[in-house]
Amino acid sequence: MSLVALSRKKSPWLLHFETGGCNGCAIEVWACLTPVYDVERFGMVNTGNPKHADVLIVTGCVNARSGRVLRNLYSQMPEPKVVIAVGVCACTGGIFHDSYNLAPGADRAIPVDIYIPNCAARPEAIIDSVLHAVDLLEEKGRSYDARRS
Amino acid sequence: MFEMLNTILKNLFSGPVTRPYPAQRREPFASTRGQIKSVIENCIFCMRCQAACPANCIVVDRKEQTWSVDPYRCIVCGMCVEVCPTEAIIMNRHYRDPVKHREPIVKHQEGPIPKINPKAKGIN
Amino acid sequence: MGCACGDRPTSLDVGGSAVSVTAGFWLMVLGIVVAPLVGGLLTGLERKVIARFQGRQGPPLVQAFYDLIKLWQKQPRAVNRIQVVYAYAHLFFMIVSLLALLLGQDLLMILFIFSFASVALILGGLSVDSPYSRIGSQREIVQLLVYEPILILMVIAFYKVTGSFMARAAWGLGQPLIYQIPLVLVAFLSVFIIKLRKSPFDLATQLHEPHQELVKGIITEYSGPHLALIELASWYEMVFLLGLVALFWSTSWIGALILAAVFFSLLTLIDNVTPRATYAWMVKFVWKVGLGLAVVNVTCLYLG
Amino acid sequence: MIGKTVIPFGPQHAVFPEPFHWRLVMEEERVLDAIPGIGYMHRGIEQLATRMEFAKTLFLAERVCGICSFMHALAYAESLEKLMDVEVPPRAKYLRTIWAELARLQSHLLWIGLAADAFGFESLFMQAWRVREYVMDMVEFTEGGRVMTSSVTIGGVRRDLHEEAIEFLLENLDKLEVGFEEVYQVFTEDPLIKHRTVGVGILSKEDSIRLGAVGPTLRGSGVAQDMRMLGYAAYGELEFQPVVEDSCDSYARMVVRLKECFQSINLIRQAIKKLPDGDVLVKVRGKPEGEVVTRIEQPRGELLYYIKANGTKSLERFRIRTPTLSNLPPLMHMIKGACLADVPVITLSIDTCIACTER
Repeated sequence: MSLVALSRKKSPWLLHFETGGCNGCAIEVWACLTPVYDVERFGMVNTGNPKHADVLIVTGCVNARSGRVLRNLYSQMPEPKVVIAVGVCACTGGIFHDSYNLAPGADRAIPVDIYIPNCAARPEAIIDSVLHAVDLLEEKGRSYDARRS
Repeated sequence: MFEMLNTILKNLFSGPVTRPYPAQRREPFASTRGQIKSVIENCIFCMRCQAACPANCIVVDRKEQTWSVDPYRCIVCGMCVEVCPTEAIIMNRHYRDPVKHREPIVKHQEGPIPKINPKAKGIN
Repeated sequence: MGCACGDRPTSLDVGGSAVSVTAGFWLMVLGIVVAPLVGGLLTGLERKVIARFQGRQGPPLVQAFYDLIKLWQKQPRAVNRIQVVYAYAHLFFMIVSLLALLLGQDLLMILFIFSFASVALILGGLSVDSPYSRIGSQREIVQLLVYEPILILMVIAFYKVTGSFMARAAWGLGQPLIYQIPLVLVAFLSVFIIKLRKSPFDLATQLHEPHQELVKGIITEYSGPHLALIELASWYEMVFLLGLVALFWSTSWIGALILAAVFFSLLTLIDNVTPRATYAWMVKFVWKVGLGLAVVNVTCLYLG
Repeated sequence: MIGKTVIPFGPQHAVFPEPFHWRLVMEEERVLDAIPGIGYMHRGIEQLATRMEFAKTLFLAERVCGICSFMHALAYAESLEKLMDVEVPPRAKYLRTIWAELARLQSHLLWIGLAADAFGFESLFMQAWRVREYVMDMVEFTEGGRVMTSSVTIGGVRRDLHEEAIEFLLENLDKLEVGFEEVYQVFTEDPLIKHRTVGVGILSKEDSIRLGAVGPTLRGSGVAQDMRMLGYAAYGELEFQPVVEDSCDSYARMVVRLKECFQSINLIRQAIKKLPDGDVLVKVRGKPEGEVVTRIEQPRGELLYYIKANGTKSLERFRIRTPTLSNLPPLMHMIKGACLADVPVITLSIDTCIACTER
């Protein structure tokens, strides 16, 4: 594996956006950063800035207002990028799917690459998805390089 | 300041508490709610689970003899397991894995609908 | 380690003439190639140690290099062109100040070039229309005002002891500078923390720590390869500052290394035991304690 | 240098995990005015509840907020039990108390971490969340889920505590107390934290009553009001006193929360000691009718549920007033004139939960 591909796999920087669920998944994402789960083992740091991020983690259901912010954040991230929808609300809307102001799932607003079910998603599942995401990043990085050259 | 110094030095020498997750998996607790599984052979298509589900993720079709669940809408509350008279839905302890494409799970039952006496379990 | 004392070539005439041309060439190569390697490893080590302080396992030691290569390969997206120019200027001046230190040049000039590097970063932050970046730049300006007097006093003390502004004058001393200007060294610790953006003075920006009030402050609007330039410059900066520290014990290899290591571990420790201070508190503290110590030391030199 | 600047603080921001938007009108580093922008988390829960069956609404109520999900479920169950005249078995009441206090503990520890984060104190944040994992283990072991516990139901609780679980609880409580003691020491004695919090965000006793503050915000201003004194669940049979501090600043509110953690540990121990035997669930029949108001002490303060039912399978009106909503006017009062660096500190000192507020 080339050094570039390896680096892409080893350094997924994270941007977390809570679009408007109940916070349950959001705190589990934060729990992943803390000593017991520690995703920094895989080179993941929480940047809090879309311009530095590689992985966008979306938790919660998307309404019109937060969807606009979500699209903004997604478009500000430089290529290659991966989106993870954490929890049933971000996947399909979960228990709120019937509500009058929600889009059923984050994939109505932006393209989603990985879905994590469960309410709330467990930290272990989030780590699993990060491991999927780095493979996808490398894959997307290759196709991005091909487009650029 | 010195209290924190004490704490971080203790952490440094006692080693990390990080669970080496993908390499070593901790067995989930006995009561953990992970995901629902259908034992379709036991299903009598009484539709109770469909009625009890708060997220409307279970669809039971008596005519076609299919039982389907959208796991990406299921909130793992365990109501369907509680109301099922024939133990056709069970809760296991393992969470669902992340996926790239989400699809509902559809189970089809072959043959006639079994005659299981719901009283055997005692419905709440 | 690319510090001034350690790379002393044999042809050097103590305190007098400049480094010979070939030796100078090799020193420059050493500075440009080895310094970022050392800086990157130190950054990785620091992140690892911080993780252990917090009871975490932490990233691999070479994580900083992974980050840099990945950033370099990301899609280049600049808000405007001038921003990119400032990023390059920041890196360029940082390298030049490190090289000038390695070659034992005039300390006043070195510090001026070093300030140039900071100014380039500030201008880059001000050149974009982002409030976070602007406030970050304003804070960086305040920081510049706070630590500059200490650096100047350090140079004055240096001149008083060695009789020259040239950094290489320190290499020929009979006893280390630290014996005569210890308080200046202590004052320099605050400059060290401010420049490396560590707690309690991580006001303008922070490269790796996730949570702060200004998102990323001054570097908010940089992304991809341009961020990589700033990251690389921060590695040169770390080596440069450690080189300045090593100047205080320039008579022996081991002393210089020990001094640099002590500074590095103090930095990591202080970063982890203190919360972020407000900038008003920083001005008060650094001027009262840091500047006070430096002034006392310089006054003693002149009187005694 | 620069005149008035408007700083958008959020909706996506590293300090808050939630999308909350402040438009801060700044002059240099001082906040002249703060305009909150909300609506990023609105899910239409109150309307959704009028279309759902009342038994399913329990799960909806639980998902109002992920941090205090247990409290919402408890408040909903208590309200419906009042409406339908159900007497909950004593063992269920004690279990509810234990789990409510566990929820309070995890919420307070989470807040301690976020507050440390607002000071830029990363290692304390990590330490607080590391200690919090003990609580999460207890919650998962006894209730089956880390965040969404789904353990309360109308008429009792859905799970029982067996011997093994009680042992696990007691064992982990000891570990938690040792770990938390360290965090407490750092928080109350660190000079820089004191510098950042003492005298920042003053809310006088009169102001706090006038502006309608609740929970630790109110108790930090010297008013001893705690909804647990009403004696819902088993609180009437346990011994405790509301924690009150009277220095009226961010430091006071912080200390109130820290001391409440010890109080919660103590309450859980008391409840385990007194835990009666018997059933944990009674059968509930019929449909609710009438209206009811329930007040519950959430980690953030007083939670008010208003429910109106008309004898059909869904509720007619479902109204929640969450503590953060009550605490927003005091927050706006405090934030004016503060430094930019103090904005996260002051905002976090009331422990905002936007998911609750916007529902």
